[in-house]
Amino acid sequence: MARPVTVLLFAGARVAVGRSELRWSVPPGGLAAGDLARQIAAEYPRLAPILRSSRLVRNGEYVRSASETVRPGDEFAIHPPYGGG
Amino acid sequence: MARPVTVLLFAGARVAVGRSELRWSVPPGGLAAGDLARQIAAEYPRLAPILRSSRLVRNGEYVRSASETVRPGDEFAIHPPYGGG
Amino acid sequence: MTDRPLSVAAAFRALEGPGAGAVSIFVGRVRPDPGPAGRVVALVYEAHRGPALARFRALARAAERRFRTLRVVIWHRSGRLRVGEISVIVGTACAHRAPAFAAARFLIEDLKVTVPIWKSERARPGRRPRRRPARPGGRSAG
Amino acid sequence: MTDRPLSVAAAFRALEGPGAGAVSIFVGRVRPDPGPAGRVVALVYEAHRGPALARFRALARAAERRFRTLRVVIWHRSGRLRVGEISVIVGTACAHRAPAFAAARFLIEDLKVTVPIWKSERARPGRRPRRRPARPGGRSAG
Repeated sequence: MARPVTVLLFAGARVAVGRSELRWSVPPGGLAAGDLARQIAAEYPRLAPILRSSRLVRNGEYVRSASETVRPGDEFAIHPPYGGG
Repeated sequence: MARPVTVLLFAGARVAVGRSELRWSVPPGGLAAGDLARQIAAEYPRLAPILRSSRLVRNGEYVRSASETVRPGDEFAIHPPYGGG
Repeated sequence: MTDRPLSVAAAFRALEGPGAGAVSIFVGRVRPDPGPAGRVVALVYEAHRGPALARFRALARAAERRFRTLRVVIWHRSGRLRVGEISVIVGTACAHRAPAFAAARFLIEDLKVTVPIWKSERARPGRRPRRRPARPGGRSAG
Repeated sequence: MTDRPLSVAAAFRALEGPGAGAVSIFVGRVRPDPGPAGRVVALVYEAHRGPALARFRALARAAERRFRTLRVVIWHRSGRLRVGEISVIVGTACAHRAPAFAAARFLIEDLKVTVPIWKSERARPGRRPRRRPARPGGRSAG
């Protein structure tokens, strides 16, 4: 059985989803990062506007292309614009 | 008897004179600041080159004109270029 | 990233060492600004910890390369901070003062836009809390 | 102006207070630079105390006027300082970080050229001491 992707949600994305972490099932061969984000936003519609200004992160590295594959067991994060300091 | 002027010497001026403070007699009616400085430099020739880059201070205020009068009892200071920090 | 209070004295000690003639420290604290939901009484900071720490290290290396910093401190709080608490300290030690200032400024400016940290406001009790994560121009000057 | 060691922690405490979201502190320390008379082991600072303190007050007022500083610290050591000791601390507290940095930079730059303080070097023992008062580009980065 394929392991799920761990989805980390921060700030506005966390608020939109109502949780800071999700487990998301992906096919054994993985899923394009852009498609994964769209699937999540389809289930949590309030996430959609936040995604437009967010960066996607796979295993701690920025996703450079929406076609980049997210595989079972990966950590996938949605980063709205930062606000530290 | 007229009180002397207290002359304060700092940094290179102190080294040139060999002391940090002098008592200098001036006439009862005082003496122009420029003349006072020249008198001191005449007695301590190593002071002369330092005076050219120094500011003169009377009672804690910069002397604005060499003709400004320094009176008995005044404090007169020679300020070479500053080097704090 | 730490849950514990940040100390300016500790930051200065971390910057000590030979050759450091100039040390510049910047401290950001939570301000009690008025907001639409009432006066801010606290900020809650969250971070994506691993990437945040990796970015701190990259910032330290960039400061060393660009400004010849001898030592650098980049410390940020996480969790709930009351008004007046220190949210961030950046510090730089250089031989001379111009690069020390420039490097500290570089670190805090870059931190705010490149490190995955977010804050949300907690307003005065008695009103409904209002969440504004990642809003530019937040309630901390840091 | 003080004969006693300067403390960064004390400077930060002096800058605390409501509204101070951004604090910038600059610390200058004695560096062990090589010089023509040997490696510098100490600096001796002298000051014309009354006018120096008056100028500190004027600088604080100017910072408040130009940068809206909420609080300011301008502390300078006098006497003999060994390598590594703190010669000067300037600190600023503002609502926001840009003026805090700018004001701290203003204070240290102005201090160096407008406050009647002078330093002279003491080189490594075993060689003749060399006095270079008031030389621009001295051995402290502060």
